[in-house]
This record gives sequence, structure tokens and C-alpha cells, in this order.
Amino acid sequence: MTALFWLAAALFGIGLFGMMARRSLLFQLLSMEVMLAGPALAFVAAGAARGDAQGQGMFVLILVLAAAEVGIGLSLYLRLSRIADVSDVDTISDLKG
Amino acid sequence: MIPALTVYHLLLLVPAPALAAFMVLGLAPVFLHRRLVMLIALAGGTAPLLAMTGMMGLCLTGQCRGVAPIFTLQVGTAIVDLALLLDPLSMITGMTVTLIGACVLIYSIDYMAGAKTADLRRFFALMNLFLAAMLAMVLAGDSIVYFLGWEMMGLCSFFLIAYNVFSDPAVAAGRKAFIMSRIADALLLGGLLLLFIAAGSVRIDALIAAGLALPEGQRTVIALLLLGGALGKSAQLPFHTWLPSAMAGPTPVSALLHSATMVAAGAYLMARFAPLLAASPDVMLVMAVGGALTAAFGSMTAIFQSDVKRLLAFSSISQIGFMLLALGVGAPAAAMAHFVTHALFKSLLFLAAGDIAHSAGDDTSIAAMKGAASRRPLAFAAFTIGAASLSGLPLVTAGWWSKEEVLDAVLGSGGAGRALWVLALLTAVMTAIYAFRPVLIALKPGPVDAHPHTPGLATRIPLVLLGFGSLTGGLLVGPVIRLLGGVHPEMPAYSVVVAALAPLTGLAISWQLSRSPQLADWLAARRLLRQGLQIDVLYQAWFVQPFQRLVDRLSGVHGTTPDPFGAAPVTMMLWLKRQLIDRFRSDGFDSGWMALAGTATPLWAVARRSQSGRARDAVMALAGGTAGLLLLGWMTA
Amino acid sequence: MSLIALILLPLLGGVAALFAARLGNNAERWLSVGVLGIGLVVLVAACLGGSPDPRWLAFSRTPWAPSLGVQLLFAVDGLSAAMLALSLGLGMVAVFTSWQTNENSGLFHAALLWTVAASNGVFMSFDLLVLAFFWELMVVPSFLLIALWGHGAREASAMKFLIFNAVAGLGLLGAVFWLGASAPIVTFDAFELAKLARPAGVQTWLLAGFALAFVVKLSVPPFHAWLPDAHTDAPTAGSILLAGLLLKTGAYGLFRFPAMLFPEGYLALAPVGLVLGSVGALYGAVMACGQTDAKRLVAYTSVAHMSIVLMGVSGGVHFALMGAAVEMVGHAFSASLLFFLIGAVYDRVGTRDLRDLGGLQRTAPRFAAVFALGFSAVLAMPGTANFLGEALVITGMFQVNWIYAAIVLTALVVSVVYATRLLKEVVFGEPGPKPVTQDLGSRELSIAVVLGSATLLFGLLPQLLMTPFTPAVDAVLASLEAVRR
Amino acid sequence: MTLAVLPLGLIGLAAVVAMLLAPRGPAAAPRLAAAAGLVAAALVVLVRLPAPPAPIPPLLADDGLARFGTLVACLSALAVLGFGTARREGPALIAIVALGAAALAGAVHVTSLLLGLEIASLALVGLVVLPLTPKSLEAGYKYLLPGAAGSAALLMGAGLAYAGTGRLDLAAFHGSGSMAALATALLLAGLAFKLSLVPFHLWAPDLYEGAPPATAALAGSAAKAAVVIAILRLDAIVPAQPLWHQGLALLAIASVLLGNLAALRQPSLVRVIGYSSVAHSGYIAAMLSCGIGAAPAALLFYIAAYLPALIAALLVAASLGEAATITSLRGLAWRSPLAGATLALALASLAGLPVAAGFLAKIFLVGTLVGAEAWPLLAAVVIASGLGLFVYFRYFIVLFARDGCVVLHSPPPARAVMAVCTAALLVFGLYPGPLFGWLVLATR
Repeated sequence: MTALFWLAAALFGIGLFGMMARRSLLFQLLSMEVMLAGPALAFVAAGAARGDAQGQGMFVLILVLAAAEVGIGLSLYLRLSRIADVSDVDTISDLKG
Repeated sequence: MIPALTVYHLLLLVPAPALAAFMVLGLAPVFLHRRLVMLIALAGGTAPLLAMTGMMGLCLTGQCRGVAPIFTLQVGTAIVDLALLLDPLSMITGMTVTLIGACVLIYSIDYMAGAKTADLRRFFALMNLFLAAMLAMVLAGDSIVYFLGWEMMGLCSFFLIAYNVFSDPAVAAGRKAFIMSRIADALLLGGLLLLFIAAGSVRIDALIAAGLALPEGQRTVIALLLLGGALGKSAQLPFHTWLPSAMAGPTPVSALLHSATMVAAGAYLMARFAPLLAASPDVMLVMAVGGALTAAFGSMTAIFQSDVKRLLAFSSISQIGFMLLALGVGAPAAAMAHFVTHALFKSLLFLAAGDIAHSAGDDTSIAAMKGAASRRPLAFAAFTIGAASLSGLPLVTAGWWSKEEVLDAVLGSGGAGRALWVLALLTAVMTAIYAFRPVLIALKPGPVDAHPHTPGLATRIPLVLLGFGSLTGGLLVGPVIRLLGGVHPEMPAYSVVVAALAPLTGLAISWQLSRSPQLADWLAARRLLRQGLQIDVLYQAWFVQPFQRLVDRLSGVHGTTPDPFGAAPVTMMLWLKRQLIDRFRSDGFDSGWMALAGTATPLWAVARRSQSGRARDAVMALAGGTAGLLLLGWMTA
Repeated sequence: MSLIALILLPLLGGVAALFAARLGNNAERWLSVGVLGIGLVVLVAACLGGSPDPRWLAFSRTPWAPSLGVQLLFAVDGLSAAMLALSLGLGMVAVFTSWQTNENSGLFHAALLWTVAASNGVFMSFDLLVLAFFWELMVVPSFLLIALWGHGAREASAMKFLIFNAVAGLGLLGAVFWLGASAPIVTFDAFELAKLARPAGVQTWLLAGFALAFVVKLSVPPFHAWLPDAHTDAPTAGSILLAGLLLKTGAYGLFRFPAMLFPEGYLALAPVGLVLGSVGALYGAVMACGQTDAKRLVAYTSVAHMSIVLMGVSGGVHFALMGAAVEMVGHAFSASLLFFLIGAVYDRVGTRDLRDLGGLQRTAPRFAAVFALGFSAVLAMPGTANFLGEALVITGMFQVNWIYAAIVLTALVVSVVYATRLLKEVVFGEPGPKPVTQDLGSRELSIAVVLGSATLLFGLLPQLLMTPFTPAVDAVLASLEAVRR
Repeated sequence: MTLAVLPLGLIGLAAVVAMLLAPRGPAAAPRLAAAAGLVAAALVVLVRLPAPPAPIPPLLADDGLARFGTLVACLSALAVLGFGTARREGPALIAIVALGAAALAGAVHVTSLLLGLEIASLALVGLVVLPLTPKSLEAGYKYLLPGAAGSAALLMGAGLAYAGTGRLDLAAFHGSGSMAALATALLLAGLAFKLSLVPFHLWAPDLYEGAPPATAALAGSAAKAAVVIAILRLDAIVPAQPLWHQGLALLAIASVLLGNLAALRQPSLVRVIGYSSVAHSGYIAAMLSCGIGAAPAALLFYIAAYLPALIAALLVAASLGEAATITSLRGLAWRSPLAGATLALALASLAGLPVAAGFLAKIFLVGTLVGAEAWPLLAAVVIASGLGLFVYFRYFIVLFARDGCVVLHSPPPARAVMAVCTAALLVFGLYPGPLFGWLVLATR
């Protein structure tokens, strides 16, 4: 059971690292999804270990959250692609200082 | 709070008319015609005499001791109850004051005819206020009304002496009189308040009773304070210098205030507190010796005077010295008798001298009196009667009887009495000398009247009245002493004879003096003696100049106030600033703080750069933060 | 509730006066007089209205910020009622004296009313923080009065007045905060704080803080340096308020709070008060003799009279305290009368230098008569309230120590010297280079008569003052008695 | 029980109606609908104040904190409506953010906590992006991405806590041992991001600059207040781990210092307000780190004092449009007195100067720190306030300069909100008695 938690932690870490490492906006959204998968797995594993359905419920909630985030992320992606080079997120940094 | 009315409340009617006249003349903002002013003044001046005679009637018919309470007030533990008092002493003094007051006011109607209406109004207002104040003091049953009258007299004397506001000597004389009498008032106030603390009430009889109950030491101090107050007001030796200079005021003022009534207030005070003083023998001795010395000094200095008013002023000082001598040896009755007769003949002398001076173009020097006998026969006759009564020609004049009483009392008092008696006799001789000098000079032929105008009825009535009083006053002396409870001591025959010879020898010497011119020149040369042993100059040097120097040093000669004491905190602050703040050169501190502030800018630059604006950096910061927290959680679990 | 009106009324009146000035024809003057008149009516109604606590004529407590322990605690007894009446009355007199047009008179009347409002606050409040607040507030409008409408070196003297009083105010603030902080419960209510026992040493230091502020406001040497300058350069109305009102707040403070809050401290510092007062009485009198500026002379007389009040207050016996209270009222009237008259001369002649004045007796007899009234008041002539006050103080001093009584008597004598000098220079003698031509107008005469007759009224009928003051005096004596045993 | 959820229902209804009216109907309709719903919700809360708590067992509590949170959410949303957003969809989104904030304020269960947070955040992203300008899109993205990371961290924490204790209400974080500590750390990270505490603060200045001032006001007021209340609830339950207080203290010190430091020489008013929101979150975190759970009245007073100042300042910035820089603000007080006075008072309150409510808030802050003897925290607060004085006074003085050109025009509702905020600041500053009394009553 602890192996599953380590897997969840790994997913979370990979997602976080992906966000930091990749410059392209799409990949950042992708790694966001991976990151959210971590806690989902953790909840399912915990629910299974305890044998009650609350873990499953939380999993569904996290899915909904992930979907909403990606939805908004993609629409932003479309808007930004018109006005900036979406492949390199670092160029979108007018607001600073 | 207003107690039930008794017959003695009529006492309120005595000072009331004079006060009312003052109110109308002094304060009413309405225009008054000249004649109306005189009428009101006359009414205010004479009405108290009528009221007082009513009171005298009441007194003579037996109920002579009565108190009329005005109102009472509770102050902490003490009770303050103001009241007027009728007793033989206050009746006699009241009668004298109202009589002299009436005569002088009648006289001044004519004497002040030359003044402008506004000044006239002011003069009569103040004269009436004085009369009200003096009567308030005389009839006071408690120390507050007493002191109110006492101080108000001082105020009126200041304003009346300085009546002629344009002559600086008059104003200066007024200031000197007021300051010196204020010193006396301070001493008296101290004494009265000490008694008030002991008695817990302000009634004079309660004060005396409490005074007697006090221990010896405290009682002596209080008696000395009261004596100081009396000496100051009556211009006795230490405080006498203000009276001669007070002659700068108009003659009616000198006649009423500075001879008959106000200056005798000191004697009245001593008589009022006689039981208290009797209980402290050493103070009595001081008073007696002081009185005798003042009498001698006054009469001696009077001989050398060149101005008739100053001569009469010194004569008043000496005669009141007699009264205090009598009080000192324990004969208040004799003193008060002498007070009555002195008031009569001294005011007569002043009024006569005033009229004579008028005829000589307002020159009051004795030399100007030459030929007065022919110019103003009535005034001259009055002056002569007055002089005779002053020197106490035996049997014929009132002065003789009262002075005789005083001399007998002094002789009979044993102990130092004998020596004082001899001194008193010598003074009597000198009194006769200076009394008759102006008379003899007036007999000599002199210039004709500058503007021949026969004195009006208003001048003649008082002169006649007072002349009659000065002659027949002696008859009053007996009943007055009996009324005041004084006992007539049996004296050996030689004392009466010697007392009779003294004025005659004085007259003879005076005759001799007026005859030989070189003696007259010798007399005029004695400047030192004329200025009363220059005690006045002494005071100026010892007290006034040092005070003036202190004032000038403190407040700067031309008024720009260095105010050293006030400037002390300001200079201290400035010194502190120099020592502390300047030492830390401002840039020392300042640069310290600015350096600290300076570090903020590079830090700000670092903070600004951290805000790179890149999304990835935001996530990295978040990751770093989470990692940090996880680490912290792990360590502290 | 009506007690707060005594502060709000003049405060808002001041604001209204600012705008009323634009309406013209003396609108703001009648407004100020109206406001002060209503204030008097409210005061009388409050005093007659009775209060729950028999000790006070009127009592009101409204919480302001309970978390910080601050409340509007107002209590009025005989003494404070007299002071409030004085404050409102003299405010009216000040308004009447400056009836001629002076520039931006709106702000002038606002400053006047605000000074009255602040001093009303001081006379009524028993919450120490509120007291300290009004104490500091009082300085600002009077600073304006001197700085904007004064004459001569007005900025400098206004600044000196401000610095002296503000710095002294810090003493009071420090003591109040220390007191509040050291109290177990969070409150600044004077009655509660009075109940808490404190070691004598702390009490002495606390009283030193309080006393510093009160003594500087009372202008007792060596803290008096601001008074002569402030008076010389203040407008007449300013001088009247300054002399009649601000000095009294210092005296009132010394009378009320030391004995109530720090009885042991009071007994420890009383000799200091007596010595300071005696030095001040003599120093003020002697300085007055040397002045050539009339207003400066009267200012120094105020220094002398206030030092005598200080001696009375630190006497600690019934007579001395009663004398101090009566002297406070008497001096307010006599000083205001003299300042008013000298102001009137200054308006006519343009100078206050004694060497240029004189000859009033001939040119303005009415002036001379009223001046004589003022002269006899400053002289403490019996029959005036001043004499009553000083005689009571002297009686008290005899019970304390006869030397102090001797000093006050000497001051009484020296008072004749400067009083007669003032009279000689202004009234007697030949008219100066610029003679006073026109006599007192009816308005001015009525003001002078009102002030003069007030002095005489309280001098001849002392029970009008003494009976209302007795509870205040007994309270002080009671708190001292409890400690003396 | 149903009455407790009524306010949420009303706000939700307002959001739906506003969305329906957005495409068609008169221009002002959506704003009026949203405003009506919010006012109704606020009135219901006020009416139910004396009523006893009626919680919805697992998810929402109906205690004093929840009511205060709902009230603050409704009032700030109403104030933001007064800004007058150009786009027609604005009011609906504003209502949704208020709904999220109200839910978060009442959350006692992980799911309602999560839902409240996410509803508010995502709606906020929408609001930030609304003007569709490059700046707003960038700001929106830079808020969305780290936001997602933060939520993920929070969820991971919740998961670990659930694994450890098997419970999903807030008590889940109560356990001891390394697993619970890690869970609490992740939870703290997620919440710290929402409060914009350093180092999770990088989105705040950009959002305040990029987004329209109305959105920034909403983010700074409604969202932040709800998160603080959530932390308050957690603080009452989760004191076991030392990490919680020490973590908060460290974050507080960092954000207080950096917040004021970074704002020192800022030319743009909105960025200064951004940094000041970071700093004030730091001050709030400082109070939270002293274990204020027992007497939250002081903290709630701090919020009540901070919100009107923030909204007023941003309102003036909104009225000035793009040119809200230090040069354009010169002499504002003389040319448009109301705006000038409002901004001046707001700056004074943010700096903690005596007349405005900020002064008393700062007194309570210092009082709490002194009470808890947190000396390093006190030192940091004092230094930060010193720096803060310089920051705010730079703008304060400029307001009263004599010269100046920009004329400001603000629509009547904005002027009304300005007046209300100024009045609130003055009343809370000079007469705090009744407010403080009600807060103590509410949180007993």
C-alpha cells in the first residue's frame, strides 16, 4: 500500500517538474494533469486500504477539478497563441519588476 | 440669614448718607449741575451728624451698649458675622468725626469754589466716601467691617492727596502716603487674622477675649502687630514721613483727614483693643515711650517749619504722640478726651490757615501770613484761639483740660511715668513756642489782600463753631472721661501749677523769638531740623533707592525685560542644546540613519529582480516553498 | 447628557462662525454670543437638574472606547460650575470687546469659541485621558489667536506660548499614561484610580508630572516666561481669555487632582509649592514695578496673584484652599477688566508704553473712574474678591507657617507700588503726546461696569462664592485627612 | 438547517440569472440582478445573526465566522460591482466568486474547502482574463498555472491526511507523526498560495497590475478573507504540529519584509497595492502564528479595517484608468477632493496612522504579538511598518502637491462606494466600540 503512495508522490513530483522544465504552454498544461493525477491515486489507494467509498468520491472530484483547469488552460492557450509565441512561455513576461 | 431688626440697626443710617452721596457723585454716569453737586455733597456730609446725635441720645439714656448684626456666614469651622456696635467709645469718636466732617464740608463748599465741576464732583465724592469709611470703621463691631473702613480711608487719602492730578509732587505724596499706610495695614491685617484664627469668630469682643486667652509670647506679637498698624496710620515716629508731604493736598483734606480724624484712627484702634494691650505690659511701655518721643520730636521739628501747613502737620504728629502716651500708661479715657479736643482745635487751625492762605494768593508759608490779622480778622482770631487751645493755655482753652488729664495720667502711672511726665512738659513748652509763632508773625503789618473778597457765610460758620468748641470743649472732657469709665487721679497741687506754667513760658519764648530778627534767621538756617532730622531722606536712601535699583536690574532700565528668572529655563534649554545636540554633529546621527535607509535600495533591487514575471519561476517558487515546508514538517514531526 | 452640550455647543458654534462670517453685518459675532448664552443656560439647567450622586451638581458618564478604557466622564460641583460660568461669561466679554471689524473675523470667533470649548472640557472631565486631550487642545486655538491677530512680535510670543505649554502638557500625558498602565484594570477614570493605593515615591513622581503641566499653565516663576510675551502681543480678546480662563485651568487642575489622586505625593510636594509660590509672589510683584508696557505690567501682576493661588492650593488647610478658589474668580474679573481697559486705550492711542500715556482724568473722566475700580481690584482693596481671596490665603498661611503669611503680606504692600504707578502713568498727569480723545463708548462702559461690579459683588457678598465652593474644599481636605492620620 | 444554506442559494441564483441576462437584455440588467442577489443574501445573514447556529453537518458550519465571512464576501462583491466592469459577463463571475468565498468561509470538510477554493479561483481567473488584453491574459495564465499547482499540493496533503486518519473533515489534519506533518505542510503550502504569502506571492503583483482593478479588489478582499477564516478554523483544530505555527511565522516574516521592501520605489499605484496586499497577508499570518484561534476578534477587526482601505484605493486607481502612477496622482486632493481624500485616508489606514482604522488594527496586531512574546516577529513588523510608512507617504505627499493635471471622472456608484469606504475607515478608527463589541460577541 505504501508503494502506491510512493507512486502517487512520484506522479505529483513528475507533474511539478514538468511544469517547471518544459517551455511550451501545452506541455505545461499536460504536466498539470499529471500532477493532479498524483492526489487522485493517493485518495483511491487510501480509500481502498480503508475499504470505504470516500476515496472514490474524492477521486471523482479531482477529475472534475482537472477537467475544469484544463478547459480554462486550453482556452487561454488559444487566446495567447494569437498574440504571443506560445511555444516559449518565458516570452510572455511583460508584467514584471 | 438677615437677623431680626433692633433699634441699634439705626447705626446703619450713620454712614449710609455719605455712601449714598459717593454713589451719586462718583459713579452715576449722569450729568449733574454744579449747584446740585454741592447740595448732594452737603447733604451727604451733614446727615451723618444728625443720625449720630440720635444715637448719642440713645446712648445717654442708658442703653449705650448694643450690637446690630448684619449677616453671618459659615467658613469651615469659623463663623463670620458682621455687625455694627454702639458703645461709649464709638459714640464719642463718631460724634467727633461727624461734627468735624460736617464743618469741613461746609467750609470746603466755599473753599473749593474755584474748581471745575468735574473735579469738584470727584473731590466731594471722595470726601463723602472717606466719611463713610471712617464712620464704618468707628462703628464696626467686627474686624472685617473695621478693616474695610480702615483700608478705604487709606485709598481715599491717596486719591484726595493726589486730587490735583497735574502736580507731580502731589501725586508722589499720595503714593508715599498710600504705600506707608499700606505697610501699616499689612501689620494690622496680620494681627487681626492671627486673632481670627485664635477666636474662630470676627467679633471684636470675641477677638479680645481669645487674645487674652493666648499664651504670653503670642499675645505680645499680636499686640506689637496692632501697635505697628496704629503707628503707621497715625504717622507716629517710624512711619511719620508721609504726613508732612501729604500737606500737598487741598486744605479741607488736610483739615479733615490729616489732622482730626484719619490720623487719630491709630489711637482709636489702641483704645478699642485697650484690654488686650493692657494684658501685655511691655507693649504698653513701648507705646508710651514711642508716644512721648514722637510728641517731643514732632513739636521740636514744628518749631523750625517755614510752612504753616507743615507746621500743623508736625503738630498733629506730636499731639497724637500725646494720645498714644496716655494710652501707653493705661488711660484710654484721657487719650480719647484729648482726641476730641485735638480734633476741634486742629481742624480749626487748618481751616483758619487755609482762609488766610487764600487771602495771600494760596501761599501757605508763614512769612506770607504777615498782616493776616488785618486782612482776615475772623480767620486770624480763629487761628489764635486754635493756637491757644493747642498749647493749652490754662483754664480758658479745651486743650488745657484734656492735656492736663493726660499729664496727670502719665504722672500717676508710676515707674517710668515721672520721666515721661518731664518729657511731656518739655513738649508742652515747645508746643506753645511753635503754636504762637505764626500768630505773632500774623500780627506784624503786611501787604493788603491781593483780591479783597470777604469770605462767605460757609467759611465763617465752621470757624465760629469750632472756635466756640475749642474754648468750651474743656467742659466735655469731664463727662467724656466718666462715660469711658476713666478714673480722675488725685494729683499733687504742684503738678497742676507746673502744667499751667509750661504753655506760658512757651508763649514768652515765642514772643522773644518773633521780636529778635537774628534769632529768626538762626531759626531759618536750621535746615536739618526743619526736614525732621532728614529721616525722610534716610528712608529714601535705605529703602526706596535699593528697591528701585533691584527693579531696574530685574526688569531692565528702559523696560526691555531681561527677566532673569523667567529667562532661566529658556537659557538652560539653549545651553543643553549646545552641550548635547551640537556635540553629536548632526551628520553623525543623520548619516547613520541615512546609511541604514540606503541599504534598503539594493535590497529593493534584489526584490524587484525576483519578480521576473515568468510563470515558470512562479511555479518554481511554489515548489521551493512546498519543499521547504515539507522539510520543516519532517524535522519537527 | 446636557454636559456634553457644553463642549459640543461652542465647538460646533466655532465651525458655524467660520461660515457665518460670510453673511456679513456681524452675523458671526451674534452667533458666538448666542452660542455662549445658550451654553450658560444649559449650565444652569444642568446644575439645577440635580444628579444621582449628591456630591456633584451634575454628573454624566458616556462610554467612548471601552476597550481602551476611555469614557466621557463629566462631573460638575460648585467649583467647576463657577469656572464654567466664568469661561462662558468671559467668552462673551471677549466677543464684545472685539466688536470692531478685524480681518477674517470668522476664524477669530471660531478660535475664541474653540478655546472656550476646550477649557470647558478641562473643567468638567474626570477621565484623565480626556482631560489630557482637552488640555493639549486648549493650546492650539489660543496659539492661533495670538499668532494671527496679535501685534508686535506675535509669532515669536505665540511660538513661546505653544512650546512652553505643549512641553508641559507632555508631563501630564506621561503621568496619565503611567497611571493608566500601572492600574490593574484598563481605565482612566479618575474616581477609580483614586481608590487604588500607590507607594508614596510613585505618587510623588506622578504628581510632579501633573504639577509641571498645571504650574506652567499657572505661570508661576520660573515657568512664567511665556505669559508676559503672550499677553503683550495678544489681541485684547486674547488677553482676556488668556488671563481669565487659561490661568484658571492650571489653578483648577492643582486644586482638584493632586489631593484626589496622590495624597501622599501632595503632602511631599506641598512645601515645594509653597516655596515656589512665595518666590513667585514677590518676584512677580517686583517685576511689575519695573515694566514700561502697561499690558506687560498687568501680566506680571497675574504672575504674582497666581503664585499666591499656588500657595493657597499647596497650603492644605481649609482657609488656604477656600482663599485660592476665591482668588481664582476674583483675579479673573480684575485682570480681564484691566486688560480690557488697556486694550481700549491701545485701540484709541496705538501705544501701551506708560511713558506716552496719561491725562485720562481730564480727557476721559468715565475711563478714569472705571480704571480706579480696576486699580482697587488689582490692589486687593477690601470689598473686592481679590482681597477676600488673599486674606483667606494669609489666614491659611498663618496656620501653616507665619513666614509664608509675612511674604504674602509683603506682596500685598508691593502691589500698592505697581498699582499706583500704573494709575499715575495712565490716569494722572498731563496727557501724553497722543492723548485719548474720545471717552468710553456705551458698549465698552457696560463691559467694564459688568466686570468691575462682579469683583465688588463677590467681594461684598462672599457667601455667593464660598457656599458653592465648600463641598470641593471639603473633598480635598477629606482625602488629605485620610492620609495625614 | 435550510436557512443556513439560504445565503449561498441566493448568491448562486443571482449568478445564474446574471449569466442568463448577459447576452441579451439591457446593459445594466446583469449588474442589477447580481446586486439584488447579493443584497438579499447579506440581509438574510444580518437577520439570522441572533439566531442559534444551524450547521449542515458534514460540510458547512453556520457559526459566527461563517456569517462574518459571508457578510464580507457579499459586501465586497457589491462594492466591486460599483466599479462598473465594462464587459457584460463581469457581474455573473463576481457573484460566482462571492459564492465560492461564502462556501469557503463555512467549510468544515475537505470537499467543501476544496470546492469553495476552486470555485473562487477559477471564477477569478475568468474575471482577470475578461478584458482580453495581452496584460490580462498573461496575468490570468500566471495565476492559473501556479494556482493549479497549489491546489494539487493541497489535495495531496488532504490525501495523505485521509490515508493517515481515515477522516475527511478538518480534524483529519489533527494526527501526529511524520505522515500528518507532511499532510499539514502541503495544506499550508496550498493555503499560503491563496493568501499570496512569500514565496508563493509571485502572482499577486502581476495580477493587481494586469487585471482590471475591480478583479484585484475582489481577489484581495472576498477571497482572502474567506481563506483567512478557513485557516482560523484549521488553527483551532490543528495546533498539534509545531510546523503549523512556525511555518506561519516564517512565511509572515518573509512576506512582511519583502512586501514592503519591493514596494519602496514602485511608480505604479496598483503594483504598490499588490505588494501591500502581500505585506498585509504577512501581518495577518503573524497574528495567526500567535495562536489567535482563542480570541479571533482582533484578527477579524484587522480584516474589517483592511478591506475598506484596499477597495477604496483600488477604486481610485480604477477611476484613474491606465495612468494610476505617482506622477499622474499629483495634486489629486485639490482637483477632485472626494477621490483625493479617500485615497489619502486609505493610504493612512494601510500605513497605520492614527486617524483611520488602520491605527487601531496595528495596535491590536502589536498587542497580540506582545501578548504572545513573539519578539522576532515583532521586530520584523516594526521594520516593515517603518518601510511601509515611506512607501505610503510618498504617495500621500504627492496627493497634496499644488500642481497636477489629470482630471478624474468616476461614475456615481463609484463615488458612493468611495464615500462608504471613507466613512467606514473613519468610524472604525474613531469609534471602534460597537464594531469590536459585535465581533467579540460573534466569535464567542
